[in-house]
Amino acid sequence: MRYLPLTDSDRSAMLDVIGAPNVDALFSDVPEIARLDGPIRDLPMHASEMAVEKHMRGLSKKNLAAADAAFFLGAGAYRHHVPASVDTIIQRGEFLTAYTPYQPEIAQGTLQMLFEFQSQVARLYGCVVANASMYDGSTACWEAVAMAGRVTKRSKAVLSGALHPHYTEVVKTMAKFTGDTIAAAQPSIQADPDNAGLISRIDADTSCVVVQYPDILGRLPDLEEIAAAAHAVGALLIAVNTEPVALGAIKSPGELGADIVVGEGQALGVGLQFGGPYLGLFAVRDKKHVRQMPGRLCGETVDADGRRGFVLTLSTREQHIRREKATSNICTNSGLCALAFTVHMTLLGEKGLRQLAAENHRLACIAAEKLAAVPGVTVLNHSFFNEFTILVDGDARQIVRDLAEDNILAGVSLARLYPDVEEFTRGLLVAVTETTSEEDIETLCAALKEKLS
Amino acid sequence: MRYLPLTDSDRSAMLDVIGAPNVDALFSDVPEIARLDGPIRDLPMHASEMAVEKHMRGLSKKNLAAADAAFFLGAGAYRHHVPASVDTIIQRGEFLTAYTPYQPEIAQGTLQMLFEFQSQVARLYGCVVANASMYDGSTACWEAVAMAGRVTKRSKAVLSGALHPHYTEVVKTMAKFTGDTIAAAQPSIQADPDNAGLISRIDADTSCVVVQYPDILGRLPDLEEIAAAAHAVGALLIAVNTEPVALGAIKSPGELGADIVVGEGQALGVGLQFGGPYLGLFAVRDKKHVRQMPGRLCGETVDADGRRGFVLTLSTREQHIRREKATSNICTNSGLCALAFTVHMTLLGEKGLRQLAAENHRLACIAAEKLAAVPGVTVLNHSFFNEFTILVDGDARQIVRDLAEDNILAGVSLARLYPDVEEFTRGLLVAVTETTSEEDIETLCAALKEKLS
Amino acid sequence: LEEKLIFEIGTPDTTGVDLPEVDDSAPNKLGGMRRDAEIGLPGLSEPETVRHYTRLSRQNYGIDLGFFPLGSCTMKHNPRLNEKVARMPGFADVHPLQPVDTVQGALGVINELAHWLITLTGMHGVAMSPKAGAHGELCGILCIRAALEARGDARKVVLVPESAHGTNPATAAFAGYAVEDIPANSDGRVDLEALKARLGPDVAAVMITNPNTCGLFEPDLREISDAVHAAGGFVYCDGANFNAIVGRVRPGDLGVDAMHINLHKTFSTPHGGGGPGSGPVVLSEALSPFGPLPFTARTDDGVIHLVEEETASEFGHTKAFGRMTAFHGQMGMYTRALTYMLSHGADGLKQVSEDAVLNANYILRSMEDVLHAPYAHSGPCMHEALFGDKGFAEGLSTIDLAKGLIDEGYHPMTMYFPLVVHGAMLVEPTETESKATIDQFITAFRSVAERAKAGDELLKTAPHYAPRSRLDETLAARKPVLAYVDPE
Amino acid sequence: LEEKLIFEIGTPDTTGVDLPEVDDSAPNKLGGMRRDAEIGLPGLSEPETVRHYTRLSRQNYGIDLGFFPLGSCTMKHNPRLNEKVARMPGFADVHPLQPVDTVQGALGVINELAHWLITLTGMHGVAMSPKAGAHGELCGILCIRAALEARGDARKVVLVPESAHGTNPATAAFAGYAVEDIPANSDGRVDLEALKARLGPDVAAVMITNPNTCGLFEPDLREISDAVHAAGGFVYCDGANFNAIVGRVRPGDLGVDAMHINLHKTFSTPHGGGGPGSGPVVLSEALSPFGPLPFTARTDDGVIHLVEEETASEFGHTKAFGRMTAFHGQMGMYTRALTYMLSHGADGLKQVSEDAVLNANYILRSMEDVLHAPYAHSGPCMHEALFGDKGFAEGLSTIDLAKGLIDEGYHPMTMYFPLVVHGAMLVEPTETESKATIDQFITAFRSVAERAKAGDELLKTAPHYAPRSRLDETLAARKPVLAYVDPE
Repeated sequence: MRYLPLTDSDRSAMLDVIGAPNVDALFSDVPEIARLDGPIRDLPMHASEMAVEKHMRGLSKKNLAAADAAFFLGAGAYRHHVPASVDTIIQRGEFLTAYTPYQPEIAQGTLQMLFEFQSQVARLYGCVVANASMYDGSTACWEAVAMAGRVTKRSKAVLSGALHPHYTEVVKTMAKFTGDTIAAAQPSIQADPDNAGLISRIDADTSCVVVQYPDILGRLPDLEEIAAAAHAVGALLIAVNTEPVALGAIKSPGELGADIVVGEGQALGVGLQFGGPYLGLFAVRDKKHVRQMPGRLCGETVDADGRRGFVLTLSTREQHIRREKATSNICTNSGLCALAFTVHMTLLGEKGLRQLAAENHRLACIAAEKLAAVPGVTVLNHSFFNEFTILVDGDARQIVRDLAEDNILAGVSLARLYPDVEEFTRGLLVAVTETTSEEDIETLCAALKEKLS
Repeated sequence: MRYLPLTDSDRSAMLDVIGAPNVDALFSDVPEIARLDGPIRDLPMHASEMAVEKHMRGLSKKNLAAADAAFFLGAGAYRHHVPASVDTIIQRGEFLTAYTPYQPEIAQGTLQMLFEFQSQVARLYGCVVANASMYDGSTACWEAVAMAGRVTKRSKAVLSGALHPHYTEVVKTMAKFTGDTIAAAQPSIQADPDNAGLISRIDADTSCVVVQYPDILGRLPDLEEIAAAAHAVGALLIAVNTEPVALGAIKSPGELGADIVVGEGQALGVGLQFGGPYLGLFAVRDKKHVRQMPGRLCGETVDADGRRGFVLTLSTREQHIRREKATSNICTNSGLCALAFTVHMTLLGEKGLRQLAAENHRLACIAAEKLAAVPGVTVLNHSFFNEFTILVDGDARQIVRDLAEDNILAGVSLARLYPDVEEFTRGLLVAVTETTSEEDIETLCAALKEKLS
Repeated sequence: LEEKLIFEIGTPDTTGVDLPEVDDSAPNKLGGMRRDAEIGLPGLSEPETVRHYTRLSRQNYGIDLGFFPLGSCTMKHNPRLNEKVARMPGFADVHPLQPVDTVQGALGVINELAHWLITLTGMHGVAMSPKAGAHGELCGILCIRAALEARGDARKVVLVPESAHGTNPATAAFAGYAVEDIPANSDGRVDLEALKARLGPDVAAVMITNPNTCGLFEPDLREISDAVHAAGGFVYCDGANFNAIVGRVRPGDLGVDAMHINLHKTFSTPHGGGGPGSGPVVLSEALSPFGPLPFTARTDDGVIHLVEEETASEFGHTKAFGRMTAFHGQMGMYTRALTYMLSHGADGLKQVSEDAVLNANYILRSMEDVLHAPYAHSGPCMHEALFGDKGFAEGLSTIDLAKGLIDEGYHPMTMYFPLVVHGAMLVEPTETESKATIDQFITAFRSVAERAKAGDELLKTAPHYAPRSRLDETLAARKPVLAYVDPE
Repeated sequence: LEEKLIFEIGTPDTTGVDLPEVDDSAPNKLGGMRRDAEIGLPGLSEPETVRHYTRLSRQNYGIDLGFFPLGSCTMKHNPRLNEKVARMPGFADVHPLQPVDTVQGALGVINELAHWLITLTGMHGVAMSPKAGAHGELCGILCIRAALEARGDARKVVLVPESAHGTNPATAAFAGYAVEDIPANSDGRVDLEALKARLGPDVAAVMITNPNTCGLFEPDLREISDAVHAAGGFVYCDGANFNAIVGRVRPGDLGVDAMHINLHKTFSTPHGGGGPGSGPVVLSEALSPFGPLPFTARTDDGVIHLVEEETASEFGHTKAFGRMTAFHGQMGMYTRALTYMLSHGADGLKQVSEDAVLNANYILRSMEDVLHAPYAHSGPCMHEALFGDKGFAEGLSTIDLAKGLIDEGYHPMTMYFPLVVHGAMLVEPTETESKATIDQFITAFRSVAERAKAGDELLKTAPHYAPRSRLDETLAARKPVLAYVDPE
């Protein structure tokens, strides 16, 4: 067994020291009923690295990788080019095989990186403090709702209809158990976000209003208006962002008045990975809310010799200290994904992020224009960043499946996200990033033209 | 430019310190005739990482990778499974981006690794000292011939006909300029190596006899007999090995009397890489010959505090000290390939190497047996390790090309190696390693059966 | 060894990528939301970036550098094959919402991993999506609550042993339960009689860890399960310590209803400095119907299926309590864990737990004459050895010994956990350490323990040979500086 | 920080791979050569192996860790994209003797790289196969010898400036030539008149380095070339310093006949602790016919072709002097170098040389008041700045300053080369260092230089903060221990 260093003679020598006749004796506490007499059946025996690699490669090849297709999927997970040096750094054993930095004297690498990460996220979101990351955007969204409840001592959350349906579902699921009231709605299929409708649902019991920006249909709601309405009744505005690259082109949620900003950070550094692991981002605009935040926080301090150093701090909020009185049961962050995000963001810098955002938007505008010219296709959005909704004359879901056979991954059909809503059948979300070539756009348009004619 | 950290304001500030009006002024020594007025024409401008990666991926995809074929090529380059941890280690920046260890205090990583490498190679070859590696097997072979000349003060080298023709060609090329006499021959197409013929060419002027083991046709010559004949006239026996895995199954050249053992180390850790970079191995059986060896040597010593440490040593043999009196003009070794070899060898250990060799031989025996059963195919060899020669009823070269269209890389035709020798037309070298599946063997046999019927 | 922050070395005008210049005059569809204000994000060229993070990495300790005997955390070797596989384009470069026909291999990984998890634990179903151990705990408790609600049973109490991980009570509280402690007996195990006495119609579940956090197997678990079931409750088992028994004992055989499995502990996915984790939850037949979507379950023909919203009714999985996360969970961790399982096989995994337990007992017996080992009399430990600070000189505590170990070149063991032992030190060697490494560690551990007992004052200021000396955690909490602020 | 040798921690019975047990009774076709004796190769499990080599790596210094101002070695950033590309299966997993139809992309890389090299240097052809710079030198000199022999000209002398790299005279000697020095003038350049005076019918070639090893451009190279050509000889240019002029000056315009190009210097392939290198040789029209196989040449239609033995006559390349190595050369380096060239483009490469030269001049002018700069008066330097040890206190030399720099966190500059300057220190910053890094280096360099002038005795025992203190090189050479010997 290539991962097991003990030799049989080591084992005997160790048993001698222990004073046990054999290894079975060490398992003497296991009751008869649970003792197995050999390896568990129905499972294969050990295999060489070569054999395992071959097996896994076989499974890998049964998938259509995005690089081998004209690719237009988004809906909360975006494909961007990740510089090769990002992966080199996250594969350094010192980062990859480190533990949570509870012993800060020998974990300054992870800690300083987290401090840089928190600072980057806070600035990107227009906030003052960000935590050291959550599981992903959807769970961060729920944690924000729960936090708003703690801050406002109210228990009704008003969710925009244009919040990612998986996020809505996660919030509703968790709220079932905590007893919070979740006022959710379906998205309205219209060119502009329905701010008025959302604002009309806010009342004096509302703890928070949750708005996605850009929203699930790719539209850009004016958060300022919603923030004013929320603040007027003492509620918090929670802004949700699933595409951090957008913030290189559009105003930050914090600037626009959001109190808590959460989101998915996968777009930078992490990659698609079939949905996980991803990277939950969580930040607050007002320092006074820090002690109600969930998750790990890294803070600056000094060591006994006066040198700057970093530690995990304010852990009195956390489960390993406060147990049942913690702000969340979360015990993990998404450390390695946070590292990937931070390295990618450092390579970009403000200049690169703005260039990247501009390039995404430029290509998306081209795609929207060309798609609008395809007979049978209507572009819904008035505003968008790198993703927008089109309506097709037909069942978008079936069209997506058909085009996939020609290696065109045309987008995410609204019916995939909302299987029960008849009126969404024609809707298709189309995302365009810097990895999309103009040739890919032509390919999609040509295929739709043929399909819809 | 992502690799260039200077900003325009940095550049101005630095020019101010230098006292130059602009960068052009720093190139004032360049004569008018050689001054270019802008970027060199006929070359593209800079490109993003994404664009370059795409271009290179396009070129990569125009090749048939061995993993996507039934693969039987050898002839001096062998495909083995390299554990994933080997590549992880050679990509550590501290190894990858280090320089030649001329400052040993901050290069113990490279130096200790080289000491381990030298020790492994010496033991594998049955020698006492190995150097820190050469460019590849073919250049190591020439260096051995040159060294034999220095040791014996004679200038006639007798080359076995069954030495890899590229190696023979390299030796002959270099000897043209040094004035050494090279007695080469063509391989005799017969079941056993022609030891008698080789021995008959040895005479009192002979500095060395060069024998490949296993030889180019895959046969296993009895080196002991040749060693005795060479030593009888005061010549050295140089053994050449192109497949180090074989030495897990067969006696080492040193044991059998070879004075200098050289070879290609690519099979362990390095991979195929279309022929390079590879790894020249070079060892001597007698310590008294050390000071005539070419190339870098790493030796053990102590530091000022008495701790064990390693340094490059005996550099008075080398060009940077001795200039025109050096033992060789070689200035580089194949450091990173040596690291890959050593890590792979350490993972194998003696047990793993023997298992690997046994598995190679087992599969090769199966292949030989099954091929022998194909009408129109004759297996030439009496003895082999993991590669052998077959004779087909037809033009082996054309058969290789035809089978490649069905993703079968059937082997190396002798005509590819010896384009001018009519009688080799029917010969095909077939190599089988642990990466060859029994299914691959069936595929090859079936295709040959069809082709030859 | 001080490395500046990127905010101190980078500028917003520097970038390590090559992208087209922004054309501010180009028309846009940003609907008036275009950003004008500066963000304040520093950039570095690629050489500077690589060097900055490479240097930072060297201030970290990791398994690749040395022994990491953290109790309850199972810091084992992370095979690089796993990393290679996770990066295959068919896994790394696929979108979670691609048409299912284009991701059959990815779904195959999930199903194959689910098969392994169910078979290794002897359970009925598995909820794959939880993102980490604590998320899995929550998932398990929510399954229990959903099952109870489905039968109209509004139980309010969850019993948790006092030695439990902090996540256990936090999870139960988060799920709306009152948490009550169960005491331990003098052997370091759950007090069976006290537990039985507390059971009743208000008890929804017992959360138990087996092997427990004292490193001991709970031999009465089957009897506990039977009693809990008889009282109408469910048994949640914290799977953090599964590495001690994987391949040798199936929790299903002990009556467990739900257990999360930390793929990053037992199945070698890397800890990565604090995540990402992955915490699939195996479920008994009684709980399986309530597992959240996406869910993986075995059908009568023995085949395992991935059930999503749209196929829930097709597979009869209509009672799912909801969704815990977007998409399908931690695919990148699944590929790594499955690669590890296939590498070891059923025989190798059995050897894993045997060697892990052997190493722990070896440490226990090699240390008990110098360090107080409160449960050494209880028989063999499982995969971790527990010690206390009894006998230390006045003024020296577990943390001083821990920091002393740093100077010896080791990551310290887990400190002050479990809470039931004063100055607890929990040492988990795992199966991937050699006898030579463990022997060296024992020598160092004994030496530092002797110094702690002798009152060596140097320990109070340890570490002396680390990138930093002791850091002022009080200052950090009193005046929190949580983000970089530009100098005036 | 002492890490044992694998021979001290591994055993022949341990292995880090999983392969079938050997069946000694199986029939074999080894023809009586079967090995019986033990080889004596220790094995380690995978975790032990990874840890051993990871720990060893941390005793190394590399560009990823800090500034590496080695003159004449061009230690620049190694982009990780290059590494990624080299590992693409179509490059890494193809055999050199596959049918050419199955490796069109690989041949395409060679041809594309050849096109770049020829165009950047303004030459006619290129021999791709030399394995390193010195191998390339040999190739170039052999081309010259072959060209001379082809016209029946048996010239015997090669002229080499005294400041040349050691490989130059070694190469010329290896190729059978008598080597004669050319003196330098007081500006640090070749003495044109002395050179011209020595030319004659016995001179086969002049080997020259431009920019030269004093870091200065040889403005008279064109005149030298013309004189050498007029005398019937050839001009070999050592391309080690090409980074100073790449994209700005084409050696072909200066009359050079042959020049090797160190892909690991100018084109960013990693040094790897001493190799592998790659040294293609660009050739003038006069020498191109003699280049060894495989050879790459431009045909009249502008297309570049790879010529091998079997296609040599088809392309009229029948005068090739032979073959320098098996197979096609350093493919793995070609992919990296081409990736780098495409990344920079013609504009970026011009910026490369400009920034490299700018950085070097900045160091020269920032240091000349504290360190003796023998050619500072000669005008701007090129990509490296040269200093001497004049003014050091008695008993302190360049090596002490170098080792002092190690304690400041830097790899030392090149020491005692070129030979023409006493206690030479050759500093090459390259273009991939930031101004901030260079400023910090200058501060440290100045401080150590001041200490050397002031006679600080601590320098004599430096380094004090490295993994080792000064190593006893004399002992190593006097009693060579070149392989591990098992203890009795």
